[in-house]
Amino acid sequence: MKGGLLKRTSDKLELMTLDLSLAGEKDLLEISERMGLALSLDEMKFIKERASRPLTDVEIQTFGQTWSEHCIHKTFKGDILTEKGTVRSLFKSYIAKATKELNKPWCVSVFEDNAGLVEFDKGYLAAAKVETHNHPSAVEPFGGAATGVGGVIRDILGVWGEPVAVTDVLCFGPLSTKQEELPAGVKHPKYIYKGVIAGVGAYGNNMGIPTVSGGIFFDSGYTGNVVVYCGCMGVLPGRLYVRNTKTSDYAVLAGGKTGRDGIHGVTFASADLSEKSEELRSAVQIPNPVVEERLKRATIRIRDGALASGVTDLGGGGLSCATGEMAHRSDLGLEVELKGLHLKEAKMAPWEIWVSESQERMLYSVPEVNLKRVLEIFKEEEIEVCILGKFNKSGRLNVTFRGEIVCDLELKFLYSPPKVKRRASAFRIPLKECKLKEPNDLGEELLSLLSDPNLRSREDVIRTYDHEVRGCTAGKPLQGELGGPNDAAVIKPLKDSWMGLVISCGINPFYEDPYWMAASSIEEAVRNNIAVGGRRVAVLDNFVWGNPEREDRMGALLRACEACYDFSLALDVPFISGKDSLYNESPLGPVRPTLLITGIGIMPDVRKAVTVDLKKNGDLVYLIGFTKEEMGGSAYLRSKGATGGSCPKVDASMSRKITEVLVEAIDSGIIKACHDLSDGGLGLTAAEMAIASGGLGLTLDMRQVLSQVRRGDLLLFSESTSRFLVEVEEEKSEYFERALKGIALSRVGEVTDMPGLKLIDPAGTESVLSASEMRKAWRGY
Amino acid sequence: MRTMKVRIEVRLKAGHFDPEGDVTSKSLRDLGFPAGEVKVGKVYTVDVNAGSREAAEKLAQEMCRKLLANPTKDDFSVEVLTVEGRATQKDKR
Amino acid sequence: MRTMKVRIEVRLKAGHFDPEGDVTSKSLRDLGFPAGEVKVGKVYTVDVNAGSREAAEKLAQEMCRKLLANPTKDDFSVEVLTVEGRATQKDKR
Amino acid sequence: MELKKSKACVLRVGGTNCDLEVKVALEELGLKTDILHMNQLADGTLSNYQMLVFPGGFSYGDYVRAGAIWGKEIFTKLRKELGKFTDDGKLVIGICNGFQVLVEAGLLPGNSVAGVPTASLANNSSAKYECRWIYLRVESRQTPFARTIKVWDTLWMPIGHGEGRFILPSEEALNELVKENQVIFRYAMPDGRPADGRYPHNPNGAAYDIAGICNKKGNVMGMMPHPERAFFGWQTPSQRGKRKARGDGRCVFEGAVEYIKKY
Ligand SMILES: Nc1ncnc2c1ncn2[C@@H]1O[C@H](COP(=O)(O)OP(=O)(O)O)[C@@H](O)[C@H]1O
Ligand SMILES: [Mg+2]
Repeated sequence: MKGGLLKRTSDKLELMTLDLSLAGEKDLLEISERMGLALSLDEMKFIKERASRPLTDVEIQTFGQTWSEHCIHKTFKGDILTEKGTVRSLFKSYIAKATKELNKPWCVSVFEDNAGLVEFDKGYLAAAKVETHNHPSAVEPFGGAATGVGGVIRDILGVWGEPVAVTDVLCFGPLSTKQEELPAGVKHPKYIYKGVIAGVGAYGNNMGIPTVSGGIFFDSGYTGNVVVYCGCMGVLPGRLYVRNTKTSDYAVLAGGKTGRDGIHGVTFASADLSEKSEELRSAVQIPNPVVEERLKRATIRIRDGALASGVTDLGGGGLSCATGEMAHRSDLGLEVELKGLHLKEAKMAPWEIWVSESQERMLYSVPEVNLKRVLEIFKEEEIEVCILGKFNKSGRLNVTFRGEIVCDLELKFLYSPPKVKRRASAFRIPLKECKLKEPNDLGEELLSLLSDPNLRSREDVIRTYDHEVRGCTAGKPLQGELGGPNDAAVIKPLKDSWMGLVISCGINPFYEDPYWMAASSIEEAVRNNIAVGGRRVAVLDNFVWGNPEREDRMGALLRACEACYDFSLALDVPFISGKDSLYNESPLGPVRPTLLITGIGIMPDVRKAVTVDLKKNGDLVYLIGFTKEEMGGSAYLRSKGATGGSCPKVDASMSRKITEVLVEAIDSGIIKACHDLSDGGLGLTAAEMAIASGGLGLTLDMRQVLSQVRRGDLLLFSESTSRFLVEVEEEKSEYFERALKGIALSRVGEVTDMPGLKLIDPAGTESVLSASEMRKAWRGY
Repeated sequence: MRTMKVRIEVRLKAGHFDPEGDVTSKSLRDLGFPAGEVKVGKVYTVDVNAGSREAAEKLAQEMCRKLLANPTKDDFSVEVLTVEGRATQKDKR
Repeated sequence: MRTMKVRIEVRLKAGHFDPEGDVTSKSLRDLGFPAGEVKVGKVYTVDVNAGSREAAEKLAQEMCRKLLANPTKDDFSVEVLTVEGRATQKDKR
Repeated sequence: MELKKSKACVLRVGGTNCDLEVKVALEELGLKTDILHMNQLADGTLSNYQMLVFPGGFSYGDYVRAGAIWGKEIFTKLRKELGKFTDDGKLVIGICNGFQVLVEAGLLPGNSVAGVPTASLANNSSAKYECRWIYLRVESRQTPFARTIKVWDTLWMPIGHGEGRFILPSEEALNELVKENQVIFRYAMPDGRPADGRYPHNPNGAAYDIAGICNKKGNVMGMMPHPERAFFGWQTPSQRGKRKARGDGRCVFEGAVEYIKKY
């Protein structure tokens, strides 16, 4: 680097000043690299051109943090150059656009605050947010996953919500991976799996928030890049939702101490994983859920007393992002003195304090009249607190450390980064025919699918999560006396209302075409929600993708976003929040592109929630929906190691019709049990219903299934969307059939008192699987 | 091949904040003890089958790297114990 | 009065069932290690203010009785460490 | 004492997290309930209450041992007052972490806040946290908390803990506990027979399938299962129970309320 460029300017502080005007292109890149900024040359030049004086390291770090992919979502907001022209902002052109067009009056705050907010009941709002914590979990599985949960819980606290449920969707490499196949720096999937699950459980359990819903997937596309989605839902009285920071309000920081842990988490999250990440141990965050539990109490007390004018969590970027954001969103400025901060280590440089991502911290803006009371509350809850400074009208972020100025930036400049440009190639997948030999024993096939790593029971994980704490879990992850898998969790968050919050998810990373992958994920999230009785569903999108600077990854992302717009509109489900995690690359290549859709619905009476277990001998079993030969990416095909075929597509108008009548049927009480069809198709759904039921079973006559498909295995394992298997009382069947007029409906069998599943294949051959052998295959005992 | 006992100690690297140590320290002071900083770690006593003391030690280190410790946040130390339980060799990293 | 470091080890009494040790042993074998029985315990390194080595040791024992060990299931041992971290005295019970 | 004039106190510290559910349950039965942080307790505060609850959670992160740190804090700060409270025959219940706390404080199965535990809730024999619904067999009605139920009744409730394996230092100690009718709940098979150590019916490996015990006098009880999570019918995992008004855990609180009325 050129001499004179970097100077130590203070004799008291560890503070460096960089005169960017002296820096050439090479220097700029070197600065970005050495300071861990992850800024591109364009961005560095942009800063250089606009800075009228040498910048301190604190200031440059602030740019690095604020302009990171994690904090500002630059790819989603940037220009995408395609063959057909430029797309200006994926976010505005697809995700937010659908919501805007749907224009639902019950969407109270979308894409704005730390979490999406929708109306709930009796003046209460429901808040929802889902995050990813992939990079930290790859390096330190326990701490990474735990702090992922902790972080998303703080997002709910950051909209004044009382957290009521946690969700986790996890994708790992196959547990059977051979150690020798792993490049240096990539940890074995088993090690990651154990750590991540223990971490998720530990945080939720310790904080007393039930972990109620999620999913686990295994695929070699995740061996180098583990995917950890953590979600949190909360409720709050609408009238107490304040976001109105004013001049002269105090900026109050409360919670855990600030340390070197988690320095550069965001730039770390926005960079590829490599062997070097082992050394990035400062990016490791140590979870301390007990502090967050106290922080939660204090936050709710401050909310209930209407004592603060604003709140936000400290997540990516630490103080540097939270303070700027809070001031900027209210068009204010802020003066900060760092001296009073509680530190874990004595000798931290100002920039380290400023960008530290130490966990369990929240920032509040507090009017002077309430300051004393707020401090008392923190004291009672045994929380360390520091008055950082005061908001003002300056529009600047002014930071001093022991009186010396370390940062003085105009917020407008900080919050108008240069737009990034990304190129996207057109996405094409070669249409391949899928050739599969017809098996002779469907029962055998079903049993082997039941024990497939991607389909088998998750009981051994679910039971390590407390899903009952708070006493509000009306619909559980394992339902029925024998613990069958439920489609969605139902929470009853308010004491004086029967209204339930219905939480579901949809995720289909194995469908090769990103468009239909996204479409079916949205439809699945809705379908799962409806299956238990949910309605008025809002959705959250969480993209996990590879390096967006690569045209092919970008092309696929674009295609998935197109489907998000199309199907949000067509299925009438607005997006309310979401997040993207890009740059998931490892020496093994990019992550398998993965989109998680989380569905948040409501239901008027939790007592009417429908479950999967069969209820009464002699009831009729119907299949709702049409079965096509859609085997591409299906669990059955993958279990055979086969590829090709077309993946399931979504008929949106049919899907909407089905959900409408199904909700009505559930409300009128004629649906006794319901389970949606997803991975493993009709076969797996029927088997799971039998597994969940004590003393009862069902017959499934495949000859009755409405379909053009005639081959038994295809009929049984196709993953066509918009389908449900339901139990209906015989006396109500006429009424039911009338209600579903115009919808593909097949009466496929009935409930029997023989525990298990009787399959009748298209040729009329019967085979019987007992409940106990299916249970053994599915859950291992 | 003999069965040997190795003693493995895993603790947080210096510089990492130890929440458990912090809470324990406070509780000790509440009970009236003149206690300052507390750090908490784990000890494993593992029976291993190995040809020699050196081999046992190597195995134990490998166990730490693969399962018992995470190099990004933990330090570990290994000693091979004689049958009587006394230390004979020590290795730190 | 000086600040001294004491090292306290708390482990299950002999003969007590150690589920964590069992699971660890199994995981080690899964990973291909020739591991037999595993026992898991905790180590605390505590800074204490005491007039003498003996006093520090007494204090540490008292800490175990009052907080760190549960007599129904735990044994403990205490050593006073010099500033360099080397053992100088040992006490077992 | 008239129920309207009585009050229950649910105590909490950092990491406690089942306080609200217990309050909801008690107030549903007409007993006014305050949730108090240990920091909000002044001298004599306890005397305003007829019942004291140590709820579930992870007090102080369950560091050192589950319940140990809070247990010792009670010993140092609350010994006298709590001693008087129990001597007066007032009710104390510890649920899950609360049970661990009472054991660590020496209040169970012993009889005073001695600060030294005479039993232990060791880590589960599965070495995992376990959240599941289990069956309980009512073994004795020695405590008011079991007064509204019958011996050998079967109750269905959830547990959620990593350290719940109840053990005693000796066979004699166990015999003594049984002889004195202090064993209130045992883990059972769905048909009501004792689980006899069988996993997952006995979810943690507790000696003699012990899930809940009381002191000699019966006014202090600790249990690992969560009756407050099985208070309403809609909280149960089976559809059959959903629309009913009550879950099996309700009786534990009803027993307490009955006792307070007569106190
Ligand atoms: N890909 C996306 N799709 C939908 N909403 C998004 C997306 N990315 C960000 N958002 C929304 O933008 C807001 C800010 O997001 P984020 O930066 O994740 O907040 P935080 O810093 O609190 O984690 C949130 O409301 C979030 O839901
Ligand atoms: Mg946030």
